Parts: sequence; structure tokens; C-alpha cells
Amino acid sequence: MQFLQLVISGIAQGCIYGLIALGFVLIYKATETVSFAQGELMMLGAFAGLAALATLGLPFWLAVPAAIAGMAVFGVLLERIVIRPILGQPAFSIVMLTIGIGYVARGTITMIPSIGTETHTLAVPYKDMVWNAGGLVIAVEHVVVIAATAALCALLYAAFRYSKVGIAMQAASQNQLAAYYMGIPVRRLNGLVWGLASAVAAIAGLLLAPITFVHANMGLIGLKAFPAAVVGGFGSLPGAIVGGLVIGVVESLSGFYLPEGFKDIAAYIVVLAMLVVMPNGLFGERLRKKV
Amino acid sequence: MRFLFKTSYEQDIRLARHGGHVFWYSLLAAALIAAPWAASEYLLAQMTQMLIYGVVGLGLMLLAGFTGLFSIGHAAFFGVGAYTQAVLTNAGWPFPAAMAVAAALSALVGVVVGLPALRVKGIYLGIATLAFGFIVEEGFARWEKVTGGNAGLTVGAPKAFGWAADTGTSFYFVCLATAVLATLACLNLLRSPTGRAFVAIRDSEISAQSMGIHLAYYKTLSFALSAALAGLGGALYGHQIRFLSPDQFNIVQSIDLLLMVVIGGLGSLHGAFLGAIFLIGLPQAIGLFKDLLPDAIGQAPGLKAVIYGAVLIAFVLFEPMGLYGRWLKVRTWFQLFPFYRRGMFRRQKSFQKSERLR
Amino acid sequence: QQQGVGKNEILIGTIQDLSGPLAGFGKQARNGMQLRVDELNEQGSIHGRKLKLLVEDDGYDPKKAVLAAQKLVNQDRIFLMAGHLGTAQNMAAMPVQFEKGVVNFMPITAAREMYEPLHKLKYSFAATYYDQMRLALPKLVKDKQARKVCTLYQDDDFGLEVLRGAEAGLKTINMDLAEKTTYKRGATDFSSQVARMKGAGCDFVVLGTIIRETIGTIGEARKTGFSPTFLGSSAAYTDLIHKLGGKAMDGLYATMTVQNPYLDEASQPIRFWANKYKTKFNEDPTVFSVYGYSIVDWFIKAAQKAGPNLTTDSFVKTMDSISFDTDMFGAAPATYGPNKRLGSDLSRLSQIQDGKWKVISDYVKP
Amino acid sequence: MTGVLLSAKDLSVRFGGVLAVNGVSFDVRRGEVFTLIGPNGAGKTTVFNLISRIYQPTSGAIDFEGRPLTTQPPHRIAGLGIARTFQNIELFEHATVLHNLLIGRHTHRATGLWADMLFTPKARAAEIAAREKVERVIDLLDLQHHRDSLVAGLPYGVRKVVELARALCTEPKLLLLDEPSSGLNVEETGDMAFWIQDIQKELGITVLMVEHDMALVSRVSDRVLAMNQGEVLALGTPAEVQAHPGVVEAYLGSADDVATLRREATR
Amino acid sequence: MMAAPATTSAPNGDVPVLRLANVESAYGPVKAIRGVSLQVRRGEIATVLGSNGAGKTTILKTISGILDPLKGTVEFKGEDITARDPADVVRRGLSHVPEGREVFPLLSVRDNLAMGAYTRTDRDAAARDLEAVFAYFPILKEREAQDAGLLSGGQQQMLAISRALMAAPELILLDEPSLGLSPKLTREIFEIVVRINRERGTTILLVEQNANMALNAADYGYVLENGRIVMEDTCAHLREKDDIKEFYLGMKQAGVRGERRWKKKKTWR
Ligand SMILES: Nc1ncnc2c1ncn2[C@@H]1O[C@H](COP(=O)(O)OP(=O)(O)OP(=O)(O)O)[C@@H](O)[C@H]1O
Ligand SMILES: Nc1ncnc2c1ncn2[C@@H]1O[C@H](COP(=O)(O)OP(=O)(O)OP(=O)(O)O)[C@@H](O)[C@H]1O
Ligand SMILES: [Mg+2]
Ligand SMILES: [Mg+2]
Repeated sequence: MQFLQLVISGIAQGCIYGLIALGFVLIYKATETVSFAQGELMMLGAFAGLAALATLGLPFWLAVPAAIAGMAVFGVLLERIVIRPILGQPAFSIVMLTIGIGYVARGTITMIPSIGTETHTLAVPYKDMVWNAGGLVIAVEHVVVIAATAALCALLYAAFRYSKVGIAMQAASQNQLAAYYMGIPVRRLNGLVWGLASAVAAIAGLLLAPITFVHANMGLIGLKAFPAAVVGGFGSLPGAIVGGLVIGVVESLSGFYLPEGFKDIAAYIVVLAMLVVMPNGLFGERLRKKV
Repeated sequence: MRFLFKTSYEQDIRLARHGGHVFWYSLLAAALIAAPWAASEYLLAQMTQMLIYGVVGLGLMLLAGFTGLFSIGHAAFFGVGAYTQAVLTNAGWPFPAAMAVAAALSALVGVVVGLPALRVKGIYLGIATLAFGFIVEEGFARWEKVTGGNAGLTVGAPKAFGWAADTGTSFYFVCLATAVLATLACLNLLRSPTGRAFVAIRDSEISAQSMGIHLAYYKTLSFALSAALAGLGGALYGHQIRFLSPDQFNIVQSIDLLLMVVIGGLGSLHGAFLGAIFLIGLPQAIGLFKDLLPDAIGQAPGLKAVIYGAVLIAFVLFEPMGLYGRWLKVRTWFQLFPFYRRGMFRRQKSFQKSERLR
Repeated sequence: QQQGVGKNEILIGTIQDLSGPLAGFGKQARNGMQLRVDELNEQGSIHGRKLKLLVEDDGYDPKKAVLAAQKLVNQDRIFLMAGHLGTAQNMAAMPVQFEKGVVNFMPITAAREMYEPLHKLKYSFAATYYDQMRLALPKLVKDKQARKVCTLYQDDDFGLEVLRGAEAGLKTINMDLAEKTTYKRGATDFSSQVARMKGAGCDFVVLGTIIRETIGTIGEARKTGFSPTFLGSSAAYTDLIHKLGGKAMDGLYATMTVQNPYLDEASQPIRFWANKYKTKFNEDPTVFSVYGYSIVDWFIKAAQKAGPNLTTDSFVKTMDSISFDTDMFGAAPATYGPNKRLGSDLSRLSQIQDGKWKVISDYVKP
Repeated sequence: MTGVLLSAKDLSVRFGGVLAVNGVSFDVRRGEVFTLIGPNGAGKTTVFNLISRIYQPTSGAIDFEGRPLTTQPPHRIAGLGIARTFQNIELFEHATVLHNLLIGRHTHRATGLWADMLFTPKARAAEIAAREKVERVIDLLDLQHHRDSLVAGLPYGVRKVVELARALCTEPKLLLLDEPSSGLNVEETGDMAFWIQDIQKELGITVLMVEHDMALVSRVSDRVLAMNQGEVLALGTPAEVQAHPGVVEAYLGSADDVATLRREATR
Repeated sequence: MMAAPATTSAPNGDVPVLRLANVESAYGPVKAIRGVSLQVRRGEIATVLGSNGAGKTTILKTISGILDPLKGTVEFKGEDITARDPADVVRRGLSHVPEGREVFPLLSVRDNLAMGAYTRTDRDAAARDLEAVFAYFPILKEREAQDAGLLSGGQQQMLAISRALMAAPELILLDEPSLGLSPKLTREIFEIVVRINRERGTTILLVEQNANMALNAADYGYVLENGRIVMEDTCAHLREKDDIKEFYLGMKQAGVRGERRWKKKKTWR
């Protein structure tokens, strides 16, 4: 019973990691860069939701799509203004940019008088609701996260696997020059990717807000999502979710059964062990250059 | 304009390629030696810190800039060096001996991290080092007997054989000497087979291998050297900050270190020091600048992060080659003076290619 | 010539986190300090000298704290460092200050290192987390007749102080902690820790937590039907707990030194003060604002007393025979001496009742 | 010209469903130029990759100078005296030509880490010696002009030559050339032929090459092995192999000129 | 013997499909082509000959917008496309077989081909073209699901050509299409090129080291040296020129050769 309860908590937490990891993988698959700003985009998404709910006073079911759409637009603009000018430079430049974007985002939110330095709650209708099934409890907040994560993952997976645009995004990430030769609008797709990634981040932020509250540093949870993405295999969308679950459950169990302190580094031990045993993660492609 | 006529192979491998180099570097050396008398105490303290971070930067540059392995956990090595130094000097060891051990121990830890690095690349390596960084940080916190855990550990001034570097000036010279020696060692490595093997691995593992380069050995070596330099820097850092706590060696520190070399300019040793100047100098510059702003903005919390991030973004956008790239342009401008053309360094369209297959 | 003391100005410095994880607290503390400085400069002076406060931001990073201290001490040449936030940050900055004889005045951290080991230039103001727990815990445990005391604490210097205090306190009543659990700063999930404490059958939980973790833990406990007595330190004594955590937080105990300044506070002077703060900075004051305000207030009192010839020596001499009465926020009376550098080790207990902190005990005396 | 330098026995390798090399055996004699030909995808490059130990054979063995090669780790191959070029050019892009060639001297390094770090007189002497060797290769292959250019900016044909130069710098006993003339025009291919002959005759290096340009193959090869779909089709002198009906059918095609087709199409 | 001269085979010879006027391109400070002017008429096959590093690839890159020229203009179907976004240029009906294959290594062969048809909206016609390229290169159909990066060099080259054909372009730029192909396939490639040109009227600009093949297949040729066009004529005429014979077709007197060889040996010693 105890064990089951722990596993359930682990799954709930794991889905959160997976959801954020989904954003990393999305960007990686489509542009082969790693976005260190994903956590901050999530934070912005949560604040956008807060603004829509509290400041604009929109009803919940309107505020959520508004925040997501707003963040998508923001992502597109962000790409347009700071990422596009160096499109084509080595991926590492863009990684640096995302770190910079992260700083600016966190700083800017902090600067908002009497809001930025505070912690807020997002008034969701299902706040504090709990399902009780035969002694096992699970918060509705977590159920919502799990459901949304599964849906989003399936959707994105299909898009990358079957849609022309999805394939073109991957093509552009593998060989940008050839993508131009094929007439793939690399820039436009890049914008789309960032829009999408921001929207996914916003969804993550909104789902997370009732659980972790809304504050300028909430993006730090992204650091746990990295290991999740790696355990799953960085280029794989389902891998992100599975990786998240693995880490969530391992954390939860090790927090209970192992000595103090293991819970906090369990994720990192798992990822190191993984890299030794399966360097490409659970679902990562086994790449080998043919010469 | 300068033309170089090559008359012997010696000329190619000399560190100073021509008279100009000799002149300018001598001038720099003179300035650095005179600094304690010319600079204010505060400036000297900053210069000391720049030198310390420069040493760490050299190590990271060797790893990221020349071997092409990115580490997001370098603070761990930095911390191992700092703690080792603290423990040993507190136990009465002379500081040069302690520094040697600090470097060696960090190198050893570097070897341990280097092992997974043999199998993974790119982002996977980044995450592996990140994970490793977290684990080491946790280790600092848990191993209370030695590190003092979260309660921290105080470090004294460097002492050896009856002499103590307990003033700003004497400590500055300790750091300067370390930095100069570390730089020379790196320069030597880079003009010899070892350094070339690093570069070969960076550019093409498969053909490096077919040239007889043992990938595992050289990658591990690169990690070890890089970690040793980080440890050396950490040892000095310990003396400088005089109080160590685990959270000083966290992910933020690691990212700062990485930013430092990237902003300095990957693939040049100059970049390590230019990056250190940037990393230490920028917050000070922001501090000065924000006093000029109206209070509503200037005193708002978060401003520093915004400016820091914005400067970083501007750098990547306008100077992807880093500070060293900017310096090259300036230098070329002077060398070519009347003939410099604007298009000379015009950014070409460039195209990203998958690094997953390298 | 004394550094930082001009003909008609005294320069004091502070280092706050204005861009890091504690930017909220840093800003409030700075505002509180600024409020008192402005009050002084509007109403008068310290023996003809106005007060000027220089603020540096260290982003809660010890390395930057060193540089910030170096700037304030060696460049701006401040007279004294007041209210520097953070333990490691203070530890890193103090050597720089002490080299130049700059007093470390009432840092905002309740760690014992702020007055131990004894140093001529160290002054600390409020009960440490250690003392808070050491004194308050046994009393409450006895009141509640708790049998199994457990703890959840943050895995850093702050959490450690709470833990040690709790251990010391329990020792006085011959008890031991039945279960110790930790979390890392920034953690969001406390389910396994709560499960563990529940599994151990704890009926009393000492919280070495700050804000979100306090709420998260109690929330998780309520969800899983675990209802021990919760006791937090003064770090958990903030209005955010009940503002964010809502109803579920009722019943939480916390130790505290100064009272949270609610805008609709019953006490008229606090209400007046709080509204003044709100007008000036356009946000509600918090305990951190009060800390900042009180620190400068005490400095002013001591500097006034030290006389027109203000030097480090004269200031230290004055401080070493000074005592401060309780103020409107209810801080415990504090006394200092050559060998007593902590003003007071006393704290009070309060509890959240109906979504608000209520003071429920007077200073707990050993 | 005595003895067998390299011998492959019954080599096979399978990638998933593709049997890329299937039971291939051949001997390369000391001092000869041995050429592999065959249609695209026949498995020629794969044979090279097996020799340089990038792939592990599914079955079969390779001996070099009488010793088994299949147990050696990949980085030891160069040390044993086998150097190669790559079909798709694998140079160190962000280094100069000179630097690339110096990396080719790696197996001859005489100093260790500490000597390098301190740049001892011995390291200095070794360095100068390495440069002398490299300069000789530069002279041989006419690369003086490109010595200090970054590889990234070189035209395709020059890179091919640089790759050859880099392989030569390892002073191999056996040189594997994967399509040395691709991307070269007629005249440059002629130069390549001379170089290959020089390498064979003057330097006494055995050459194993893959090549599609039959003119070059006929000119320089002592023996030719034709492969198809991973299997050996024919082995013999260039003339013999070119006359083999299976080779004509699968690889050379009928002798019709494009001009013929043109006429038909316009008609 | 050659077929009819180029001009007659071009249906409307007045408006060239492609026109470069005075184009100058550089890589950083290095000028790769200087003042190149050339034109390709509709339905024609044109070829550019030149030795290594002459700048042939640079010309093609400049045309498809991968490189922005310093000077000069590029016109496609009468419209100025100088320094346009490459994607935009392709949309107008130009496709490019790049030097060095440049396939998408981690996409399957089929997805690679689908990317070739990215700009197309006519699904049925694209499906027919897919069948057509599979007929040209049956091996691609066999390896449909394999990652393109794992194909052999020649197979990748086939894929690169097929991918360009999938775009059903009006103008194809071919950069060394025969690179790494077997003699049989090289010939087949040229047959295909000529056939596409004749059957669909696709205009072709061809860069090829195999000058013999190129001059046979093409109508009009340019000779590029050190970034400058030094000669242009119909291919029939070019084939007769001594210089061309000597330098590009390899028909040299033995004496010249011998001398070169002697020189080489000397420097080596
Ligand atoms: N790593 C691999 N994974 C899967 N298939 C492979 C791999 N390497 C080679 N192949 C397949 O093996 C076959 C032989 O490839 P190889 O590269 O040896 O051909 P080749 O004879 O060199 O042809 P070309 O003349 O075109 O270069 C090809 O069909 C190729 O697709
Ligand atoms: N990326 C680059 N950076 C610098 N210089 C370059 C670059 N690419 C080409 N060049 C230079 O431009 C000139 C022309 O190169 P280009 O690739 O167009 O030649 P090419 O005629 O296609 O040669 P090849 O037959 O070898 O393919 C060469 O001198 C080359 O050195
Ligand atoms: Mg091949
Ligand atoms: Mg070319």
C-alpha cells in the first residue's frame, strides 16, 4: 500500500518532469539545440496565466488558452528577434542565447514592482481536490498533469512522425544547408518551433502552478527535466515522458527507502548509470557515422 | 601591415612569432607586475579574482575549446580543488604543496568523469557532467567531517615556510605566478602532439582514430588536465574567499564558468582571460551603471540579471567569436590601418549541420 | 581620519540579494532600511551628519558578496556594513570588512557564526534559529504531549541550524528526533518525506523550511491524512504562508522575533508604520522590512550615543554598553557587551489562526 | 615484391538485413597497387572500414604482416602501418593544412605529456623533426600553396590531396585510398596517378584503393578485384577484370556514348 | 557528331531562364569568383568547366542564394533573385544538387525524397515522380526505409539527384553529379539528365569534372579559371579547341606530361 502510494506520487511528479522534458526534446529534435530557457518560458507561461486570471479577470477556461496563445506568440517573436539572426551558427551559440534569455526573463519578472519578487497561487477550479481510491490518494492537480502530458506527447509524436512540416523540421536540424536547397522555409519553421515550444512550456507552467506556486524561480525545476530527457534518449518524445516517470518514481522510492540525501541526487545517479549502460538513453537512436 | 618571412621551422613553433609579440607581451607583463602600486586596492582584488578565474578558464578552454567536450559541471572540480586546499592548509601544509595536491586530486576526479565521456557526446556529455556536478556538490554537503558540510569551512591566508601571502598584494602575486605558469603550460601543450590530438578529436573523432589517436586516453587526459587547472583555480579561490560552502559550487557556478570561456572566445587561450575579465568585471560595471538610472529602475531587484542576460545575448548575436574575435578585428584594423575594408569580417551565411554525427 | 564618516555624512553599506533566489527578501530588507534612513534625514541628523545607505547586490552568491564587500569597503569606504543577507555571504564578506575595521552590524541571518567565535567587529541582533528551536521546542512538545518528534529540513546551512537547535532542545527533555528528512532548495515534491514521517508515526514535526516548502509539506500531509503538530522557525513566519497556503495552513506554529506588520494590525503604531511603508514603496511590508528598519534604527541609536566623534572604536565602545528596549514590533529587549554580541536569544511563539498569524506566547524563557 | 602484406579471409559483415560484405577473400602483396572496383553499394568502403577496424566483421579474419588484425583496437591500426583516406573526406576542418599533416605524425610522437607541457629540448627537437617530414610530403604533393590555409575553405579537389598527404605523413606500409580521384578533373587525375606510382615505387608503400575511374585503375594497378553485392566477382590484372563479362554487366555498362542517346532523344 | 546547335533547341531563346551579370562572390576576404556573366536559355543544358578551386561551386551557390554576391545580379526567369533567401529561390522552380551529396542523414530515404518535394502541392504528380526516380534507381526503393546516412557514397549521390528531381523544377543546378558513381551509373546519370531535359524541357546547368561526358551532354559551355570566365562557346566548338582537349579532355602530347613528372621528382628529392 505504502509502496503503491509512493509509486503514484512518483508518477505524478515524473509527469511534471516529463512535461518539461517534452519541451527540451521538441526544440532539440527540430533545431538540435538545447534550450536552457525552457524552464523560464514555463515560468513566463505561469505568470501569463496569472495575469489573465487575476489582472484581466478572465474566467479560468478562457484564461488558460489565452495564456498559451500569448506564450506561443511570444515564442515566435523571441525567435524572430534574438534567435533568427544567428540561425545557422553552431548550436552552442544558441544554447548560450537561451541562457541569456533565461536570465533576462527571470530578471524582468523580478523587476515588476510588488509582483515579481512574490510567490503567487493560481486559482484553478480543481485546487486542493483529492481522489481517494481504496486508501490511495492522488491530487486532481496531478491527474490533470498526467492526462495533459499523455495527450501532448501523442500529439507531438504524430506531428513529427507523419506531418510534412514535422519531418522538414527534423531535416533542417540535420542539415540546414540541404534544407535550404530543398526549399524548406527553415526560418519560418524555426519560428514555428519556438512558438510551439513556448506554448508547451506555457502548458507546463499552468499545470505546475497549482502544485509549485508561481514565482520567478519556478523554472529551476527544469534542471530535473534534463536528466529525464537524457534517460529517455534526448531525441525521443515518448522517451521524455518515460524518462520523467523513471526519475519521478526512483526519486519517490529512494526518498522513502534510502538514507537521507539520496532523493535529491537520485535523478543524477540514475542518469549517470544510464549513460554508462545505455549511452543513448532508453529510446535514443544509436547513431554511428558512416564513412 | 606585417609580412613574415619564414626561414626555419623554429620560427613556426616559437611562442612569440615576431618582434611585435615580444614587445606587447613584455609591456603586459610590466603592467601586471606594476599593478599593485598603480591600481587601487579594490581594483587589485578584482584583478586577483580575474586571474583565478582565468586559470579555471584555461582548463575549460582546453576541454571545450580545443577538445570539443562541453562540461556543465566544472564547478565540481573547482570545488574539489578549493576544499582540498582548505583542508590541507588548515592542517598546516605549505600552500604550494597543497596546491599541487589540490590539482592532482581534481585531476583524479576528472579522470572519473572522463570515463563516461568516452561513450557519450554533445548534450549527453553535458548532462553527464551536470549530473556529476550535482553529486559532487551533495558530497561536499554530506561529508561533514572533512568539508564542514553546510556549516562551511574557513580558509586561512596562503602560508609557506614562514612566509604568508596575507596582503592583497602578495596574494595577487601568488595568483599572477600561477596564472602565468598555467598559461605557459597550456601554450606548450597546444604546440605539441598532445594539443594537436585534442584538436583532432574536436574536429573528427573517426579520422583522429585512424591517425592513431587513442580517443579514450586523450579525452580522459583532457578531462584530467582541465580538472587540474580548475582545481588549481579552486585552491586560489579558497584562499581568496576564505569561506567555503557547498552551494558555492553549484550549477550556477558551472554555467558561469562555461559562459566565461564562450564569451571569451572558444578555441583561444586569450579567450580564457578575456572571459574572466568579463565575468568579474561586468557585474561591477552594472553596479556603476545602475546608479545612473532613475531609482525605479536602477534600484529594482532583478535588474542585474536582466542586464547580464542582455549583454550575453548581445554578445552571441553580434560577436559569436567572443571577445577574442572582437580583439582580432581591432588588431587587424590597426595592422592594416588604411587598407581595412568593412567586408573583411563580414559574417557569412553559415549553416548548421548535425553534430549528432561527428 | 575615520573611513565613512564625513563632515556631514555617514556612509553605511548593505549587501542584499536583489537578483537571486531571495530577491524578494532582499528588496524588503533594503526598503525597510531605506525607510528608516529617509526618516532620519527628514527629521534630523546624527550629530549633524546625514545618513547615506549604499546598496550592493550579490545575487545570493558568496563570490559576488566578496566583490561587493570589497567595493563598499575599499572603494566607497563605508563606515559600517549593516543587515547583510545570507550566512555564506556574510562569512565571505567579513574578512574583507575586518581587514579595514568595518563593523558587521546585525546581518540578516540567524546563524550562530554571526557572533561566534567572538570578534570585536561582529554584532548580531535576533535569536538564532538554533536558539529559537532550542527554547521553543521543549515547551511546545510538553504542551502537546508529543511522543515522537520528527523533522524535515532544508539541506543547507539554514536547515542545519534548525536541526541542531531542535536536537539541543529535545535533549533538555531527554528526547531524540525519531525521524530526520531533508529536501534540496527548490524542491517541489515532498511526498516521500511526508510518507516517511507518517510511516515513523511522528506526532510532531519540526520544519526547517521556508515558504513554499512549508506549504507543500503541510499540504501533502493534510492530503494523506497525516496531522501532527507542525512547528516552523522564524523563516516560516511570513504572511505568505497563509496567503498562499490558505485554509490548510491553520494550526501551524512558528517562532518569531518581530511581529508581521499587517496593514490592518490592531496596534496603531504598527498600522501607521505599515501604511507609511506601503505609500512609499507601493507594497505591503513584511517581517524583512521590519528587520531592515530596526537594524538602521539601532544603528542610529548607537551612533547618536557614541557622540560627535564617531569612529569604529567609539562605536564599538558604545555598543558594548548599550541596551535596546522592546520596540513597537515587539522585539525582545537586547543588551550587548564586550563578550555578548547577540542582543537577545529569545523568541515568541505564534500560530496561524483563521488565516493570520497570532502571537500566542510571550518570550519563551529557558 | 615478396610475400603477402594483408590478407582477408572469408570476410563477412551484416547490417540488419543487408549483407554488405559476404565471404570476401583476397591477398594484397607487398609493394603492389591493388584496386577494388564494383558498383555502388558493392561493399568496397565496408572492406576498408573492416581493415581500419571501424566495423567488426560478422565472420572472417584479416591478417596484416601475418598477424591477426581483428583483435586490434582501432587506434592501433595506424601504428601498425596502415593509413587511409575517406570517401567523403574527413579532415580536421578548423585546423590548417600543416596542422592536419602534423596530426598525421601522431603515431611517431616521441615525447610524453610532461615533456610536451614543459616543451623540453627533446620535445622541441621532435617537433622540428616532425615538421621536416611534413614539409617533404608537402613538397611531394605540391601543397606549398595551401600550407597555412584552413581546410574548411579549400576546394574539394585540394582536400582530397590533403587527405592523401595526411595519410602519407603516418609513413604507412599499407595505404588505403577510397576513391582518390573523385572530384578531380582529367589533369589532376593524371597527377594523382603519378603520385600513386611514386608512392608505390619511390616510397615502397603498398596501396589498396577503391576507384571508379577505369583509366586511372588501368594505369596504376597491378591487380584488380571486382566486387558486386558484397561478393567477389573477379580478380586479375586490370585488363582481365575489365574484360570479365560479369564486371561489364554490373559495373562498366555497355560502351555506348551519351552522344548516341542524345541523337535518339532529339530525333 | 553533335546534334543541332544549342540555339535551335531552345524554344524561346530570347529570355534566358538564368542570367548572371558581373557576379562577384567572396568567402570572407577571399574572392572566389570575379565578374562572372553567363546565361542559360530555356530548355538548354549548359556546363561550366574549370579546374579545382576555379569557383564552379561558388557560382552555383551564388545562384541559389546560399552565398550573397558582393556585386552583380542574378536573374531567374527574368526576375532578380540576387541574395534572396534560398528557400524562396527554390519555390520559384530552381533546384540544386549540391556538391558532396548533403543528404539528411537521419531521415529515411523516403523522407529524404519527400523533402525534395517539399515545395510541391500536387500530390499525385509528386507520387508519379517518386515512382519515376525509383525506376531510375531501383536501389533507393529497396532501401526506402533505411537512414540515408547509412547508404554507400554512390547511393547517397543517387539520392541527392533523385531528391532534386522530386522538386519537378524548371532549372536544375547539378554540381558534379557523377561524383563517386560507377562508370555504368555515370553514363546512366547523363542519360537521365538528357532525357529529363528533352522530355520535360527542364533547363540544366551542369558542373562536372568529367569534361568528356559534360561536353557530350551539354549544348553550351563556359570555361572558368581562377574565378573568371575565360572562354564560352557551344560544346561542339569547345570540343575542338586545343586547350580544352589538352586540359579538360586529357588528350595531351606525351612530352608535356613527361616534363611535369620530371619536375615532380625533382622537388621530392
Ligand atoms: N553502418 C551501416 N549500416 C547499414 N548499412 C550499411 C552500413 N554501412 C554500409 N551499409 C550498406 O552496405 C552496402 C555497402 O556499402 P559500401 O559503403 O561499402 O559501398 P561501396 O562499395 O563503397 O559503394 P560506393 O561506391 O557507392 O561508395 C551499402 O548497401 C550500404 O547501404
Ligand atoms: N568556405 C570557404 N571559405 C574560404 N574560401 C573558400 C570557401 N569555399 C571555397 N573557397 C575558395 O573559393 C575558391 C573557389 O571554390 P569552389 O568550391 O567554388 O571551387 P570549385 O571550382 O567548385 O572546385 P572543385 O572542383 O574542387 O569543387 C577556392 O579557391 C576556394 O579555396
Ligand atoms: Mg564507397
Ligand atoms: Mg566544387
